[in-house]
Amino acid sequence: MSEAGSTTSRRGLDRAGIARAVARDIPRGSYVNLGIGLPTTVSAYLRPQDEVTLHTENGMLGMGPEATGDDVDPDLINAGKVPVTELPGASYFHHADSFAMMRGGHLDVCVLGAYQVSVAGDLANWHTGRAQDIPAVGGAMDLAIGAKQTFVMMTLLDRQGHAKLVQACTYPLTGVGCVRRVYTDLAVFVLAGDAQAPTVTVTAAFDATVEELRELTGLSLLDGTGS
Amino acid sequence: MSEAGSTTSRRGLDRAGIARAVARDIPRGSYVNLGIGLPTTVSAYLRPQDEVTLHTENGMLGMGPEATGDDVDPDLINAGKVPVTELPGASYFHHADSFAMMRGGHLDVCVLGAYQVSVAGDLANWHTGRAQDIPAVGGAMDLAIGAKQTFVMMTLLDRQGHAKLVQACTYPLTGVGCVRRVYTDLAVFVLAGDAQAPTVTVTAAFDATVEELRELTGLSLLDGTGS
Amino acid sequence: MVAFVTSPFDAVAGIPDGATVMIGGFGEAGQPVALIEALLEHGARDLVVVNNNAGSAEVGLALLIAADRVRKVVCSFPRQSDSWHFDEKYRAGTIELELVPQGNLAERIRAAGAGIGAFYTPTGYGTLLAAGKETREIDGRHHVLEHPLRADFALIRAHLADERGNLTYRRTARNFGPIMATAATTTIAEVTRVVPAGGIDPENVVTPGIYVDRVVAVEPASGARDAARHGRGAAT
Amino acid sequence: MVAFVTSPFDAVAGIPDGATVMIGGFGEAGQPVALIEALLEHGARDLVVVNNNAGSAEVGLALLIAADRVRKVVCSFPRQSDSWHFDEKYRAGTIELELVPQGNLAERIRAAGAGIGAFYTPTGYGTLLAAGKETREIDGRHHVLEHPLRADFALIRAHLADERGNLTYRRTARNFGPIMATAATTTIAEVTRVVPAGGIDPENVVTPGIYVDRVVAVEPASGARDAARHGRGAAT
Repeated sequence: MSEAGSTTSRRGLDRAGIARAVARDIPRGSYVNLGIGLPTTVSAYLRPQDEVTLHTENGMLGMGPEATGDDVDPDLINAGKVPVTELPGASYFHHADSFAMMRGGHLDVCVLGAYQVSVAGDLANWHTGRAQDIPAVGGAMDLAIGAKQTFVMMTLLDRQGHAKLVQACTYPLTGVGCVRRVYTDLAVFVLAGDAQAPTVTVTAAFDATVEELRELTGLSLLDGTGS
Repeated sequence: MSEAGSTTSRRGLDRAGIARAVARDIPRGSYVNLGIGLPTTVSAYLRPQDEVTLHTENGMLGMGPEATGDDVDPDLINAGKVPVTELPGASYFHHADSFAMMRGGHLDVCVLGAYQVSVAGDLANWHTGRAQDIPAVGGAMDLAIGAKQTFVMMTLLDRQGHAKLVQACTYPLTGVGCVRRVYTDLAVFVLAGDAQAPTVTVTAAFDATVEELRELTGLSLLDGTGS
Repeated sequence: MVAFVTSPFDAVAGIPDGATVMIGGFGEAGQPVALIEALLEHGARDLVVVNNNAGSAEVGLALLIAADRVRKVVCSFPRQSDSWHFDEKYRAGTIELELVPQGNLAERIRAAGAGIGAFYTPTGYGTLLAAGKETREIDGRHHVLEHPLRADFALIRAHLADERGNLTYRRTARNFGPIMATAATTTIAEVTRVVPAGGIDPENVVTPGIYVDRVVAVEPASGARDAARHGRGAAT
Repeated sequence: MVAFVTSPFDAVAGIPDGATVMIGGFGEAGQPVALIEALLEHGARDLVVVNNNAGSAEVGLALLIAADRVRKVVCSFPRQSDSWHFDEKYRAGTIELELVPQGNLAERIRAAGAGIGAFYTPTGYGTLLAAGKETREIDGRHHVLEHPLRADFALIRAHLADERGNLTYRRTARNFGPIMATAATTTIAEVTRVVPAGGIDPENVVTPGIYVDRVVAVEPASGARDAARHGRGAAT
């Protein structure tokens, strides 16, 4: 990976590298919702020939890139409230129709950030649980359970060095058993099985061995890297 | 009433007379749904200055009169599948939005035909209950319970001479406790009270006395005719 | 992604025996006559058909019923003056009927598309059509629990499609098309015309392309074509 | 019937202390800034406000909160980089918060307008936001029972109104306006322009006039007016 080890102090993928890895796994022709924050950066790596249509839950399909200059229209923003543009063949709809689209299972892929993901696919990404923090959920709970596949993008370790892929989430949950794939700086994980017998397979590792990943996470990881 | 006794063999109002009586009681500016059959005829007696907007449950507000000649468009029909016209300021919407409008209590008045109406306002108008008859309900059950006020138009007596305003319906119900006013050839009835203590008040009588109406129906009718 | 096909026959390819098929239209307005004729030609049997009606005269759904392709009809208003094919099969006991109040039909279809597990509605409470259904009093009003209505395929008639599969409709022919498109695994639309992406103002799209799988252009609108033989049944 | 008034102050007349007021908008897109400013001037207190957010910077809803007019906010995303007025009241314990997942917020508003008594949704199952709520397994999936969300007044921002009260919106400023209009006893719309009946193509009406009680034209669109100070909070 060209982005791996691009700085001497870092190992694994940088943010752009993670975004590129996610973009590569989005099937051609998909309808996709990219969550606010890190997931938004995936759009930069989707090529026109991928024919991916972006949904923004505030009421639009066919969202284009961020707007600049005269293209900025305060009435045309994404879910992060950033001015965006409209592609040919776009459509607008109200919030109930927009969330019906999401909750009804019509989006192929949703990409979200996370505080933690459990081996059973539980997602925690909306609330630290700390009393002094003001909770805000937005569309996270709908996105987590609504898409055909939910991908998570995050660093594997938090600032204290603790793995964010865990046996069981300690942060308040966003959704139960909803995450299918986890893209991190050090590896891509595919979650399968069911709540009683979940499995986690490493399908790609970046500057790390599966054995190292087992140590970092303390989890029984299956090796699907083919190495 | 000019229409009363217009033929020597008939007493009370004719169909046009009943329609006119209903039209007079629809408040200015109302949004109204007229059921198929007899209720449809009410539209002929609504004047432009009444500013009544007609809803048809197959997806339109602002329905105009029946279409003729070149105005006939098979894509523009009413709930009875009769080609109609569009008035300025009309709008089209799909079936779920149309029934949401009705079921959400946004229509001011709905006018329906009936086999029977009970003193508690129960309505029977969709099914004879006879085994050989194919049942068909259409939007009747939604209309009955959805509008702010449901009016019924019918002859007071059936062909066998039995009153159709009854203590309790014997036909299968369309809705429970939903009818507010009953317009018939012989009288107008206002239903009030609740299921435990319903009251029926005669507010207008046509070629009939309240005492005669009591005999015809076998019901304890209050006299509100002011006569 | 939406596929554009050149014939109604190709459009209905792969509809298997036993499929649940939603068919748009309220009477003939919005009825996808070309797709129904193709389905007739195609030969699938034992179908469960969801439509507001049960066919009329000698067109569209009525012909599918006449040819004994339909095992069951889910509808609100089967009885029309010209629904003789359905009437005959029903009286002979060779077709099943699930009668659903029209608003519940629409809301159940919408619920399927919107991911709603079930909903409480006052419609039908205390009637035969709610017999045996779970009820609940909410804020002093009686409600009936109703469940989503899904389909394997939806056949609908729209007006314009753009290259992304976005659809518009004409007047009251809109009726069930937009909600059926959301409730089926595969949605197939016959349209009057296909325009380039951007040929429909994004503000005026009624069915976003995400809900549309196959599009076939058939001109002229079946409604217009059949205007001459358009009856006026006493029906809702 | 819709009433056309000449000032935002007249438009919000009669909103009493303690009213539940839905306010359209997602961030500033679709936020009825002129109506909110009029409500501020008008003086109603102890309001329950339903909005996606809890105000940002020094505009609209944020000012209503700053002026201690709001007892409770029902919203999905109160925390923004510039939601300092809400943050301060929340931390001081002088404002209540009912946090609702955004899809549940939209669907509950729609349910109120559509006469749905309650509905089951998978959203939020197993989370703090469903704590204490009734649940049910339907087709092997866990659901939470959610109830309609109604209001006494809805204040919304639309684009065009015609003389019958039909409304259109601009781009993503559509957001909550159409559903809030259906869920309030009295719906008040600020619009950019009023056109004659027929000035909006009946195919393109987004909110039919039946849902609109009062209209006031305010130019230019508040969104455009405020474009200069438009921040980019990390928020949904």
